[in-house]
Amino acid sequence: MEDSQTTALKAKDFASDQEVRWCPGCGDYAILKAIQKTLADLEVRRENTVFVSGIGCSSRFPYYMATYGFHTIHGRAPAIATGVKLASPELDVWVITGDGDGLSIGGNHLMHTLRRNVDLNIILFNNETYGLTKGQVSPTSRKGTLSPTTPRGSVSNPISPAAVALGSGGRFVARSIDITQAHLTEMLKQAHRHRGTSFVEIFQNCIVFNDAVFSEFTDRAVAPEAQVQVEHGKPLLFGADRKKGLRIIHGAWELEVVEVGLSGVTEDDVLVHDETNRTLAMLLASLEPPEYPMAVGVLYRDPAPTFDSQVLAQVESESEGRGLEDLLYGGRTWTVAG
Amino acid sequence: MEDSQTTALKAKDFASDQEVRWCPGCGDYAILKAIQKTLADLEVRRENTVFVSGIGCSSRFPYYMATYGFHTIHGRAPAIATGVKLASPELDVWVITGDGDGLSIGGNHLMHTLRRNVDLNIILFNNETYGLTKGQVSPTSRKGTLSPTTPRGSVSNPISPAAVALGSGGRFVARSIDITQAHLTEMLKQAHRHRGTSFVEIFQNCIVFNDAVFSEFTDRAVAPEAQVQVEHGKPLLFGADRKKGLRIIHGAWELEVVEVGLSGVTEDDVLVHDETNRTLAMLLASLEPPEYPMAVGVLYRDPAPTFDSQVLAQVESESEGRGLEDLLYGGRTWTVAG
Amino acid sequence: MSEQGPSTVSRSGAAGLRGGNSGRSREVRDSVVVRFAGDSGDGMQLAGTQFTMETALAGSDLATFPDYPAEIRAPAGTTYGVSSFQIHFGSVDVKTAGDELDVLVALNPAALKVNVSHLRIGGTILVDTGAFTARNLAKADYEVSPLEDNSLAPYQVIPLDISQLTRNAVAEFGLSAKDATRSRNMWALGLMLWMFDRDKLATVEWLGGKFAGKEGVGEANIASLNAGHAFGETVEMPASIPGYTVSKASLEPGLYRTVSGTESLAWGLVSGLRSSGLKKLVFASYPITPASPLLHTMARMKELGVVTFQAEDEIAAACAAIGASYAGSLGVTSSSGPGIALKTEAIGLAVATELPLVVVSSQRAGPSTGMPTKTEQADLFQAVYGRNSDTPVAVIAPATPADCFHIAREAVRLATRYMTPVFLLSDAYLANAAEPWHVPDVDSLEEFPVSFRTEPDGFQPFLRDPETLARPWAVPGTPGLEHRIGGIERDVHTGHISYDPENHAEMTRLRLDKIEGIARDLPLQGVELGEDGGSLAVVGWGSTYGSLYKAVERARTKGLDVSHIHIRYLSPFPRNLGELLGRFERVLVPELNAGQLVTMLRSSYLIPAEGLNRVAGQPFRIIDVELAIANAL
Amino acid sequence: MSEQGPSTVSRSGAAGLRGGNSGRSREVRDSVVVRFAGDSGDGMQLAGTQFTMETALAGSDLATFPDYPAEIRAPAGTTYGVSSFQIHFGSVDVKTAGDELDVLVALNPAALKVNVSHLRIGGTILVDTGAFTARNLAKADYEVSPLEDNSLAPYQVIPLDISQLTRNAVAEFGLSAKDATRSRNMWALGLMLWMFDRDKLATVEWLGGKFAGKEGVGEANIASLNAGHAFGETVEMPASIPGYTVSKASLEPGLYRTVSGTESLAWGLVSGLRSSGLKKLVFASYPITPASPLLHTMARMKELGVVTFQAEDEIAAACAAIGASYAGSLGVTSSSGPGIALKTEAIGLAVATELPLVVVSSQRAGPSTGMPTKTEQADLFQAVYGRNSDTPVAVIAPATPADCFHIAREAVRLATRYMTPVFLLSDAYLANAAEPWHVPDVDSLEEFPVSFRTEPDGFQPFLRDPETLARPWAVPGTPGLEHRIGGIERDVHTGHISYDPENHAEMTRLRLDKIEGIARDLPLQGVELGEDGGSLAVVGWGSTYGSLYKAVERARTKGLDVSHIHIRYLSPFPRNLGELLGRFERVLVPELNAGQLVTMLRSSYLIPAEGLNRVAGQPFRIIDVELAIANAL
Ligand SMILES: Cc1ncc(C[n+]2csc(CCOP(=O)(O)OP(=O)(O)O)c2C)c(N)n1
Ligand SMILES: Cc1ncc(C[n+]2csc(CCOP(=O)(O)OP(=O)(O)O)c2C)c(N)n1
Ligand code: SF4
Ligand code: SF4
Ligand SMILES: [Mg+2]
Ligand SMILES: [Mg+2]
Repeated sequence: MEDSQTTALKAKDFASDQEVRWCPGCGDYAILKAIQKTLADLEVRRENTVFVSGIGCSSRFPYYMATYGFHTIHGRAPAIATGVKLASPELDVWVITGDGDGLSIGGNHLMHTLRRNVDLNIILFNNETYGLTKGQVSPTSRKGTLSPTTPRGSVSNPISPAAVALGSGGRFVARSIDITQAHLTEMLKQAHRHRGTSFVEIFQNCIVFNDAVFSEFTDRAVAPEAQVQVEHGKPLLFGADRKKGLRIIHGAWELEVVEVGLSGVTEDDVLVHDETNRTLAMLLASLEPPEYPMAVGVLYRDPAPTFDSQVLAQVESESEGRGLEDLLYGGRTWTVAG
Repeated sequence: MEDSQTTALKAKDFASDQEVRWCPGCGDYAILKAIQKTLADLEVRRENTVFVSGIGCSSRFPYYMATYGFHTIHGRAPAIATGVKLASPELDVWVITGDGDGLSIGGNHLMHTLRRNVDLNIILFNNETYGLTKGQVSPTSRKGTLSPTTPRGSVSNPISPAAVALGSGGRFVARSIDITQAHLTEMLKQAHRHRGTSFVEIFQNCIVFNDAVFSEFTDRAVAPEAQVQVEHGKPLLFGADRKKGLRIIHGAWELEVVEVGLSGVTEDDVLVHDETNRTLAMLLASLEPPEYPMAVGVLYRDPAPTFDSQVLAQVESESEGRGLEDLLYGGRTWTVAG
Repeated sequence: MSEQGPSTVSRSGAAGLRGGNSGRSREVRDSVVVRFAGDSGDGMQLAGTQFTMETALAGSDLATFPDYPAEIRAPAGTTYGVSSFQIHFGSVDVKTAGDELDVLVALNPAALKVNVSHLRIGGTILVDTGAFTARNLAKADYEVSPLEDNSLAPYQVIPLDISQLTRNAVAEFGLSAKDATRSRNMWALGLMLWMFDRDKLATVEWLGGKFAGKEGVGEANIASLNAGHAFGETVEMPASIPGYTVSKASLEPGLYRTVSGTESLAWGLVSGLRSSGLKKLVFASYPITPASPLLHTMARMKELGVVTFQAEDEIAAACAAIGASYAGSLGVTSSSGPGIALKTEAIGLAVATELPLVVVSSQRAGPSTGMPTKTEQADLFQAVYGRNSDTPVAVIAPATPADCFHIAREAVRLATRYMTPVFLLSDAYLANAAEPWHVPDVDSLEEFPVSFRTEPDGFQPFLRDPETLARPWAVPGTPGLEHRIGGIERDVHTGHISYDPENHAEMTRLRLDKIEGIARDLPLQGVELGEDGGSLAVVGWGSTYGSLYKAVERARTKGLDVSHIHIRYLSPFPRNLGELLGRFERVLVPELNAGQLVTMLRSSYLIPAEGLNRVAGQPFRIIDVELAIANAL
Repeated sequence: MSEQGPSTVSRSGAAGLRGGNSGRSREVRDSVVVRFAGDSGDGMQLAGTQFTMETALAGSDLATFPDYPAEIRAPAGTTYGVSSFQIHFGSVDVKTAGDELDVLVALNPAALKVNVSHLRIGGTILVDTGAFTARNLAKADYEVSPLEDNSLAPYQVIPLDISQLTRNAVAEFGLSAKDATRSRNMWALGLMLWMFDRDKLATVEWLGGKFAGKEGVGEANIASLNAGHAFGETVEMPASIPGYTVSKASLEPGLYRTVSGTESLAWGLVSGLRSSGLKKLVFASYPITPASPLLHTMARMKELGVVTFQAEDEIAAACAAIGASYAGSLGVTSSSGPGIALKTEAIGLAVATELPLVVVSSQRAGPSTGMPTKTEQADLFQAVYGRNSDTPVAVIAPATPADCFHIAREAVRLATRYMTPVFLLSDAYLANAAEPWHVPDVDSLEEFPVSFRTEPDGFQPFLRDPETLARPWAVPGTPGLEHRIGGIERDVHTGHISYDPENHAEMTRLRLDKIEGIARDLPLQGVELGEDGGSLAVVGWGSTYGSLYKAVERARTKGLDVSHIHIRYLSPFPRNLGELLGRFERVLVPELNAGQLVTMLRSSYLIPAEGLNRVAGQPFRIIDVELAIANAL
């Protein structure tokens, strides 16, 4: 066991004594590093931090953290984490899940946790596959994906984790990438700062079963052109020289990519990101290369009272009420004389 | 048993011999009537029609139909119906569910069925409560709802069935009301005509546990002002004299209610419904009285290949392939001589 | 009379006087079974509850059982819309709601049709002739009115136009005819209170409160109650129908109240919470018949440290309860058969991670959806064996509504002391049945304080208490105890992932030993009635207690050598059970299932125990068990 | 030698000649156990499979078992990254992969460390000294190289720089040193093929095909295979290491192939589909170890009428299979413990609505997530008792990989003939283990055609076949048979909702009788080995077959009076089982669980059966069972 902390902790102080056992080259390593750094930067206390996960390569995560950790069952982490919060709202609870764990078997718990707005940080590692069970298609796998269960190609349409989170009423929805450490760490901090369910989708490379599925927009070479980093109040500009931008097609409900400077387009024509607008967030979440850049950053943020705080408020507001005696001895009783 | 049909059937020919046992005054009666009429109008054959339901007052539905019917278990009807379609794609399969059955315990199956686009007609009776279990809150119950499980008021945000269906990638999403027979019947016909998952949300009054929750927009008196019946290619007009309309707030991603004629607003300013635009459909689904009218009609329709047809295409395309013998006798075998 | 048969006494003045001013005689009865039956809308549950209250106050022992229609609100007048409330009360100790009816109150033809077969020959029927209209008769599929043909000849019928009598009684309050007639349940109640010489003050008072504000309604109800009572009091009653006297039961002195199993179970959980010293109980559930009432009751106990959570499904409910226990609260989850089935994977996680969890299973008739409102005892296998792998849990079951309090406390004690899931098996009967309960002095109840691990030195998440084999409860938020647990097999000390074969073998053994070890912590199995050895033991569990006890009691009064043993601890069994059963020549195991406890007893002790199995969605009738006993001897 | 000990023969010319041109002698062996071990990346499974192929072609009986690391792709050189493939082959009939190794091929230090303890004293170790670098030794936590200290003294070590020898062999193909070294698994294989006098043509041919197109790679692999073989052939081998001769096994004539349990189970299902005459099999599942390979295999059988569906979870998978059966296809669902737990509610629906359903449960070590890649037999209770209410199903279990074919056919036959869910209990061992299989003539297999109901006259959904008690299978799309079914209790004939107590009692009885009645349709329980009565019966089920058979065989050669009985039908039991077991003085029930079958036998037949229980995630070692037998007698 790690000893109670005294001085400020470094990233390594959040690493457990357990050997990390993901495949060499797995994107999970980078995420582990980012989260450990985030906790150190946030100066949280190990004993007040809990990582709850489901089942999957990604869900092995808690074993590698020097905090409290609960590796539960497939798809149920959000439900278990909800119980943790109802018992101890003061704890800092993180849920680690994958595209299979969180969206296939666990989709319903994810949806209802978001709708209730339980104060959790849910981090979904999206590698578009079931890594732990050796590479079957997941709900985020694209149509046509070849896998052991789809030898002739998947025929199902994928769902977008961020879109599902928004559709379920999520009030903090962000996106980042395993290999962009700085951005990822920033997103994790913002998620931690937000009260209520914070949902972060991380594009994570499964080097063994799904290598390079995201290279289209993650490869260093194409990244600047293929990603738009959204920020509240800032124009939706991207490209190496930030000359590309997103513009509303007026009248319609769509976005188009424009080149600032070309055919009279000025920066003012470029749409400014409003993270409190769910419709815009939905549109951004649906953008896909090659036609559009992939949107990363805080797509949506609009805090509201959390489920746990409201539930416990009802409890406390009554806590000066009746005791067990009042319950048992009160009401319609009678006495049999001795 | 009903005898095989010879001549065209009337609505009553789709009624089974079982006594209908909903509470007197329940909105389910009207829906039953509408569906029986729809099937008669569509001239479908009883033996090719299957009703699959979960558990709930609404899910008692199949017992009252003279077709094939399967009253299954809570929340699982879409999964069972998917199996029916994989076995017999030629069958006409209807799924009957409720806001609890379809969105609480069954939310994940609903989501994945929609994403896969299985060729089913899913009819969700939304009464914002758990009728059969005597009135607890459901995922569609509004915040503050008092119920046996929320004696001090529900603290969870509700979800909108239509919004969930759209968020899950549904390709036909419509809405209607138990008491508007003509409109309801029309929606059911359109749903039947659509290939792929057709999702219809019906506002249904639970007279015993949730009476009049929808009266705000269903009461005859206010209906014209409180409902907008959307139709593809037609302006989004409503109101007794159809002088009210919905207009885009330019630049923003929002709608506003305008009065045609007032302050220079003309009919041309009123937005024309485009049922192929998911973003618009999402916005329409999110409109709520009193500020906005409730949108009913086909919010979204954009057909795509169905799951069952694609799966079976893969099977057929191979069916001239190897036989069992090839499998067993082929490959690496050897013979032990006698 | 239901149990001892009538015993008329001389119309002595004393008896006469006790009968009030009417000077009419009263027959003395040891115990009586009355059923109020009418349409769902007729307020039969209300009349029944009030009669129960007055009866309790009059010092009788009693047992009640309501019977609702399966449909939410079936059409008026139909047979499947009939609602009834049965009460069995007496001076002797009453253990069941009774096999046969002595008096049936039938407020419409359907109520008569559905219930008359349960009336004993010679029993009394009170009918509201005003409700025997052509329409209502048709709805109940009566060709001719049973009041006209001879079909009711075997019974004493009291045909009164209660509807009209009620309207007359409330005329002054100017209610509509419909509203006026509404209070006929009170008229019938009034007459029944007179018939059994019960007081009506508590009811009058209660009606006043209930309808306070509702202009005239309260008064009208009180007026018709009084009218019904007066009707009996005056000479208007046919002399052939005497009043009855049921003298006080000899209950031990103390404070009493009537409790349903649901109430006493809820209170037992909260009382257990207090005795454990834990601050909070997180009750996570998903509505399902017949388990929902417990969730509803808990939802009203927020001030006692109870947080309720209506989850999206049973899996989430079980998981939330587990998460709460992990974080140091008492996690409780509750459901019925199909919902429990969904929880089994999560319960396996609680067994693997060794966290406390109380699982309340309210059994109902199955398989699958089955008959949700009907009772059954067929989920014992599910509780004991219904998980993948060798996954032992503790299983206990209350015997009566009042017993739920104690057994719920036991569930809390065992779950927290042994860091294990505990199944509490209730059923549809226990959930709804009620009986008087001798309210305990809560402060005198045994405490079983829980101590969280706080000392970092030498802490290992799976280092066990040598006595209980329980691992330490180390709660998130405790400095220095940061650790990881999970469903993958854990090292026997550190809890780290371990695929070591011998470690797995040892952990499997420890999990089994821990649960078996609980037996040392349980009371020895006693005998409810009869000797602790002999020709025949009738062995039961759960809500069949009353029927079995009474059946054995009757058999013994007939001189048969039979004992009643009722098992509350089903896994592990009390440590003396095998030896106790071994002292009987034959063992008969009546169960409301196809034979589950009997199977467990046979494999555990290799005794030729025989089952008496009834799977009809109803409690045993005493007589059925009595016959089985007679046949066995 | 693993089983009979060595028996050297005079270096007769004949034997010498059989040894090929080298003129070296060969020792004769009845059976040998070889394990190829190396890093996950070293292609040990591949080498093993090829060795198996050549061995099969050489006419030996054999059994193989692969052992993968739990982690997806563990870091190279680590002990938990070691992958191995064990083969046991011989002239005598081979029933297990063998307790002890005769020969261990260790391509790196970690492989040696993990496996050496399984080598018998005096056994042979082939090590690639080229891989015993400081770095690799460190990764395997070796202070000093085991090749330098005396730790390997008890064994015959063949230390060869296989890496270098391989690079030399493939120099001509101009591969990078890294790529060149890759084919050292083929070099080792070549040497092993020589050592046991196996041919290498099939492998050469296969390599040609496999790497067709891949410039040079195929040739390189073939070259190093030949080099390894030649190395043995020539005098380069230390004389202390002779070649061996393992003469042909006397297998009955016919066409053979090696099959894993997964393959033969898949083929059995498809063969059953054909024998049933049904058009389509809908296989709905959700990935889970160790059940996924079956799903993958079925996904490649589309042309045989198989539709596979990867559902969103196990519940949806079970439900989709039920929906498919309802619509007239054969619904099959497959999973492992935790996933099966999730299916139990749906299976209850299939029991209630009486629809055919095959549930394949591939058992793994639990509870909860447990040890997913390790084998166990602890889900028998779950299959037999693991549902709410009295919800009987049929439960059967294959004994060997090849047996899966027949048992899968039985699952289809029983499910369709009796309109019931059938559990087929496989496990992690069966799923991966392989053995030679005498391929049957598919046309000669028994047919059990299904007939759908089509005649409307007199049709009632629950009117049963008097013989089987099965209800008619009336498929949507059939005119005139429109009807409704569901999970609420059904009228015994019409299937309409019925809350009638006696109807429920009758339906409960019928559901039980139907399943019990299956016993009439099952083969009588036979004895695998030994007399059908006597001092001791060793009774097992499932994948322990080989160890139990061999243990009994050995005990009998020692003159002990013991028989082996292996139960394939676990619910219902064969009708003569009780009487058969009754003829033995003692009954020993070895299981890879804490005692499940033994509990069922005790309750069913009241016999003092005793368990031999090992829960370590591994198959029984023959010796363990042998000792238990000795102790029991
Ligand atoms: C109830 C249950 N069903 C199935 C499994 C098998 N299983 C383990 S992880 C997994 C999918 C993991 O995919 P994902 O969540 O994307 O995690 P990844 O491995 O890709 O990080 C599955 C199907 C299980 N452990 N439990
Ligand atoms: C597994 C399971 N959990 C819970 C229940 C109890 N139950 C039956 S219906 C229902 C909710 C029904 O609500 P809804 O789908 O809205 O139907 P409604 O009655 O309102 O039409 C519940 C919780 C059940 N039958 N099965
Ligand atoms: S399988 Fe993929 S996701 Fe899993 S550890 Fe390996 S690389 Fe990472
Ligand atoms: S409870 Fe509500 S939904 Fe159910 S039948 Fe009655 S009125 Fe209809
Ligand atoms: Mg994944
Ligand atoms: Mg509802």
